[in-house]
Amino acid sequence: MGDLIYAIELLTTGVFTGLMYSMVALGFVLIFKASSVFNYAQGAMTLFAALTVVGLMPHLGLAGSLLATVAVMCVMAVVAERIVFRPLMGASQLTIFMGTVGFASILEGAAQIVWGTKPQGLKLDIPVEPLKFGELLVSRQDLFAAAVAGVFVGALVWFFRNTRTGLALRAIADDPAAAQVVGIKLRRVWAIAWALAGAIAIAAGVLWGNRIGVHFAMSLIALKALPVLIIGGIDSVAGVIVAGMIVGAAEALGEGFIGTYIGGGVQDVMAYIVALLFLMFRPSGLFGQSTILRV
Amino acid sequence: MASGSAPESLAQPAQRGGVFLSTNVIALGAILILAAVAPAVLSEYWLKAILIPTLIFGLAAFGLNMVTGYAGLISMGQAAFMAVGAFAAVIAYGRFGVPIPLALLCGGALSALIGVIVGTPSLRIKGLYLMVATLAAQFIIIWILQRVPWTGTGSFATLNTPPVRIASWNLDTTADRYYLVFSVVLLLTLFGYNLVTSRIGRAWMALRDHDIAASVMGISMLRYKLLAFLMAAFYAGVAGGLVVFCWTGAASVQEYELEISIEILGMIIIGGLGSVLGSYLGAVFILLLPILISFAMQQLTTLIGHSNVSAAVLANAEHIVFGVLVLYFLVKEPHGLARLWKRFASWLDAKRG
Amino acid sequence: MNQLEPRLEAVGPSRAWLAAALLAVSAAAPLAAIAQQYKGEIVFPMMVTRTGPFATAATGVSSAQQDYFTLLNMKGGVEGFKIVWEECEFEYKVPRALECYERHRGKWKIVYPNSTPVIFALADRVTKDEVLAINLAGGRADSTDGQTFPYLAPVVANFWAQATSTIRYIAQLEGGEGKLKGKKIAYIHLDNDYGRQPFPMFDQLAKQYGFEWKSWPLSWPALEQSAAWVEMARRYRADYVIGWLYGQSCAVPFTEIPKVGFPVEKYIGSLWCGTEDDVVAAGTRANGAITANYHSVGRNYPVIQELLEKVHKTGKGNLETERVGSSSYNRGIITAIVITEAMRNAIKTYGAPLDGKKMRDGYRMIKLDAARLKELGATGMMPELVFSEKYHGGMDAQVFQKWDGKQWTKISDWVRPYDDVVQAQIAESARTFREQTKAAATK
Amino acid sequence: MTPQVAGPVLRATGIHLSFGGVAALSGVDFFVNSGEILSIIGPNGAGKTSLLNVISGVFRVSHGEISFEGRDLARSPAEDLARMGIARTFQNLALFKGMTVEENVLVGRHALMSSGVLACGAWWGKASGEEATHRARVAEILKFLGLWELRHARADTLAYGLQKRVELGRAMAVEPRLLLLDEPTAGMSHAEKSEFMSYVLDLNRTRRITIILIEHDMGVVMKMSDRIVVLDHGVKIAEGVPDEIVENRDVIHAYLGEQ
Repeated sequence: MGDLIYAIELLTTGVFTGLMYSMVALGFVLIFKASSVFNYAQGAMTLFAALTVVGLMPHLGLAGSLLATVAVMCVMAVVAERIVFRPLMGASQLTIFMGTVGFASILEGAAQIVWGTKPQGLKLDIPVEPLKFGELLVSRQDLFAAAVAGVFVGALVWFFRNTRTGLALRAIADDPAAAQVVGIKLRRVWAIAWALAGAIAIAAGVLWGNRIGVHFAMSLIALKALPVLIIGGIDSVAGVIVAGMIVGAAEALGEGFIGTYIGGGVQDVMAYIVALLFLMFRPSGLFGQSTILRV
Repeated sequence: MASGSAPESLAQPAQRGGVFLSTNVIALGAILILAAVAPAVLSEYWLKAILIPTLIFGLAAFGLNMVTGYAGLISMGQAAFMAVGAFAAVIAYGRFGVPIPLALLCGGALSALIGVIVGTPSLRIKGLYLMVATLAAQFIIIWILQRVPWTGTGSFATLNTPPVRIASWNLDTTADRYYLVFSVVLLLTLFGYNLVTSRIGRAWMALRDHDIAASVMGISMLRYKLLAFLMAAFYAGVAGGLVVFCWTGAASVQEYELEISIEILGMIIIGGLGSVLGSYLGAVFILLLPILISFAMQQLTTLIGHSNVSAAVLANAEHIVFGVLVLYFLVKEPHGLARLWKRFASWLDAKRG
Repeated sequence: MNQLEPRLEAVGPSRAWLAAALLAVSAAAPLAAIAQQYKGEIVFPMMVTRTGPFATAATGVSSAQQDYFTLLNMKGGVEGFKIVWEECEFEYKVPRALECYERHRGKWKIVYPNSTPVIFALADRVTKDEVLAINLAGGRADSTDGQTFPYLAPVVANFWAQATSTIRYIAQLEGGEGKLKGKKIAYIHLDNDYGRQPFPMFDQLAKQYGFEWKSWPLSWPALEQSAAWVEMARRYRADYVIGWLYGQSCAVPFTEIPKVGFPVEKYIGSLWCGTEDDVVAAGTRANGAITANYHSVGRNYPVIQELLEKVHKTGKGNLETERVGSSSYNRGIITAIVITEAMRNAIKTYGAPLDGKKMRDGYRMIKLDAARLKELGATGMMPELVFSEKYHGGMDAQVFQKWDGKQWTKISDWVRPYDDVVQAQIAESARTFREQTKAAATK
Repeated sequence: MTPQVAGPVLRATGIHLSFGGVAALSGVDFFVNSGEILSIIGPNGAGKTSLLNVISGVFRVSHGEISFEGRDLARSPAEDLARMGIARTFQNLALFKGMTVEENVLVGRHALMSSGVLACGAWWGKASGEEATHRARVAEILKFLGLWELRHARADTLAYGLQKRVELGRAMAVEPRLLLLDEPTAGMSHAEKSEFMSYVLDLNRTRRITIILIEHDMGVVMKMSDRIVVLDHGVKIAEGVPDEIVENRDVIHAYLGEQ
């Protein structure tokens, strides 16, 4: 097959994969926007959500279990706010980060106790055969995932622009103290942010579950989201999507064209290399707000 | 020991007058004596499974504390630097017959060099961005270590160290290895303690607290930020070498994955940012707590009997207990165990004197 | 931060006490646990992984061993000695494994971590402490040479045997080694000791039979393989893909294979992707998946039946009954058989109590030939295993199996490795190992 | 202390500073005579702090020349400032919050100390000796400012006025020949102000330290300044001894215009 088709195929595969990363990254962005904290537990939340969905499916069916899981994640959000944020309010960023590490450990333990360590299949009934455009193959699964990601981002952008909570979140991100003065309830908003992050964890969990199955290692997917954050700009919802596609594309093309010459496996680091380049030349990411020095 | 503003308020007899020994001095003395006689009184298990790893990771944590705790630059690549040190050291010793002390230095030096490179973004970026930059370094370093055909053993990815010996000293007993670890750690801890209490440590803290004011005082961001990364990486590198020679006897990238970096970061956060003592307390906490918990669980199982309780549930419960304890201590003392100890010591001093 | 506070808070030592107490306890606990003594019994410490990414398969293996021990104990134990096992959870992490090893120091009979990284990390210690560390179908391939590695053993189908037997299987599918000429074999693998050991075998055989091969390394967790698959299938146009993955990465290919339109029957997984749990995650997409295995799965072997009858029916089972006969379960049983045979030999020769060295010798006396397997009711479930001082096992055939959506079914006979190639490599590798250690020792 | 150089120690000519098109300073010329106190006044946003920032190398001039004791200042980075003998305080407190009072002041000695990593770590001869001498000097400063009792207190635990004083001490520790003070008494009570200014005067009179002072309190300015420079919208509108300035129409207009 011609190099062009090959490149295009890599590109499409990559971009779609990248959108899946974006889904996970969105969770980070939300928490970060709300509390400028890096939530290490996002991966564990994804695992937790996916396991819950799969666990409940036999009893409630997909739709039912999704709804139930939303409820579960909301409870988790409140718990997170209570045991991580409220007690650590005002502590240093690093301390709160460590708090989320502890929380992740709790989630992973709980998830495995409740649902067991057995890997599960989570199959949305979408035909596996790819669509054929001439020589070019495009996976229906990926198309679907991309669509979901798109919807979520659209919804989130809208949420931040037009809802009171969304605006509150932005206000808090800008200046927590001031936000409190104007009577925004930090706790409530944080809980909401976590709940939203939970919802995203569900979506990401289901999509990834459909792709690679539901299994403990799922919590590791989160790591791939970090480069996406940097490239997109840690506080930009829209940026995350574009960044996701960039990362995905870079991975695929890197693997396909560079990897061949240095013995493959480039895919694993490509994301981070791209992220580093951005940090060097555009530290605030594609859409992030750059901070101005003040004396 | 160094004069100057002492971390965790080490000996301050002058203030109290007379020959009053502050709790810290007593504790320090006790620890040193115990550590020195440990092999005589403690079992293999204690040396191999508890003391040696705790000392080694404490050292790595102290290194990280210099860059993150003192200079205020988050780094998530400490494990990768350990890996560099581990491979460099074992290759220097195993393949080129470099004597162990020098091999350890080689490990530290190479790692330090890479540390400087990894540190360069810190001149432009801070906080989470720096965190991810160092995270990227973690992955890229490990990846390179995997890719470069290190081993003379063809298809293996792990490098086993040849029998460990320094000149005519054959380190075949655990005690020998413990003493090597202990002396290296003691040496580097003293060195680091002096460093962080000297003008250099002050320069780091100044940059951390107000970089512009610091530079107006004549502190070069370039030099001191990179120096912080260099020292952190050096300590990690030496620690990595110790891992190979005195603990696992093999260098393999799988032992230096990201989660180890996060554990080391956890050590200094739990133990206390910008505190020498905290680095080691944190290592104790992060390394020994899971073991302690698993012991408790083991006792529980033998108590209830294997059949009555699902071993799986217990194994997973360990995660929950660990997470809860981490949160508990963070909430109780956000400034870390070192601060906790300081309170305790001064409370005791007040009681005694 | 490292300063004295303006005024030291005199009160609030309670927290400090708590911290001190915690540290003290964490210090004291280990001693307490070592204390227990068992009389007239064989204390058998086990390293287990019941949590984390590898828990499921590992759990199957360890619980199956415990089932088998239970069965023997019901029948009066090994030569009259009951087996009492103690678990030590190590979460598949090397540091935790080392801690476990030290925690049960002096009590080990045979160390079976079921983890190649741990075997590499333990190599020095077990050799010094004279305790045999085994890793069925894993560990160091060259530890088949019992003289160079007196305290390591792959027991069955070492990595080089696995690799070559897989190539022989492909040759069979193609209709003879001659047909391999010009064929393209893509090798997608985890980039670690496990995934790399086949390299020299593929090189050698590629030279012999004129096929070409290429490596696609992946770093753990290897959950993202799409680009690699596009490349292998659409550009390299591989005739076969051999996959040496582990854990969840085993399920990923079955998402990618249909995407790139690669025939699933041309993808052959290693035996470490050969358990049920490795494919269920892929759901129906994994139907038709082919992997190797070093044993046969299922329940229709006397020993498994006996376990069902005596252990599970009586509620003494150590894991869910539906998993009995699964691949990981049978692996556990085979492990248990090997271990208990070693115990039996050791007791017969030296008498109780057992220690690492006696067990090692017992292991070297193992003679699981057709007759013995028949007695044990394991005929056809596992290959015959006969060990010696020189030979620690590993030169074994593989069977190949297909996943039908519910279970694995054998689709081949036992496929031998290319013994000469493997032997040569073992000799060569063992020699370099000896030289290196000797060279350094004299430096 | 420092030998008094005749004539201007610092001379600035045609200083332009602009952020992305917006001019903060345009064509400012002025000079400071050795040993005098020069006040820079002007309405908010006049560019006073910007001027201090370009002198201290925090901002880089767009163009223009600044020379201190004949050495080019405009193009030298902030890091060289201390070694040149210039120290400054900041408008908003810029203490090292995590460090003790003593350490804060010790940082001021940084440029005067020279022992490197190995020396500091190994703590051999030079490093320890150096540390001791400089600690002694810092002790003097702390006692002079009446901070000795608080030396072990964390800087951020002190009252505002004290923190300002620590910042002054940190600047003193540099042993500067030129001291830049950016609204040092802002937000102080009247008592605190006069106390603080007595320290400043003392520095100027007894230690002959040249001082550039930015100050809003006209009373203070008139009492202390030898000369005054008035800025408005980044342009120098007046310069002279206090009596001239109070007469100056533009100045009055600028201030009235502001109110």
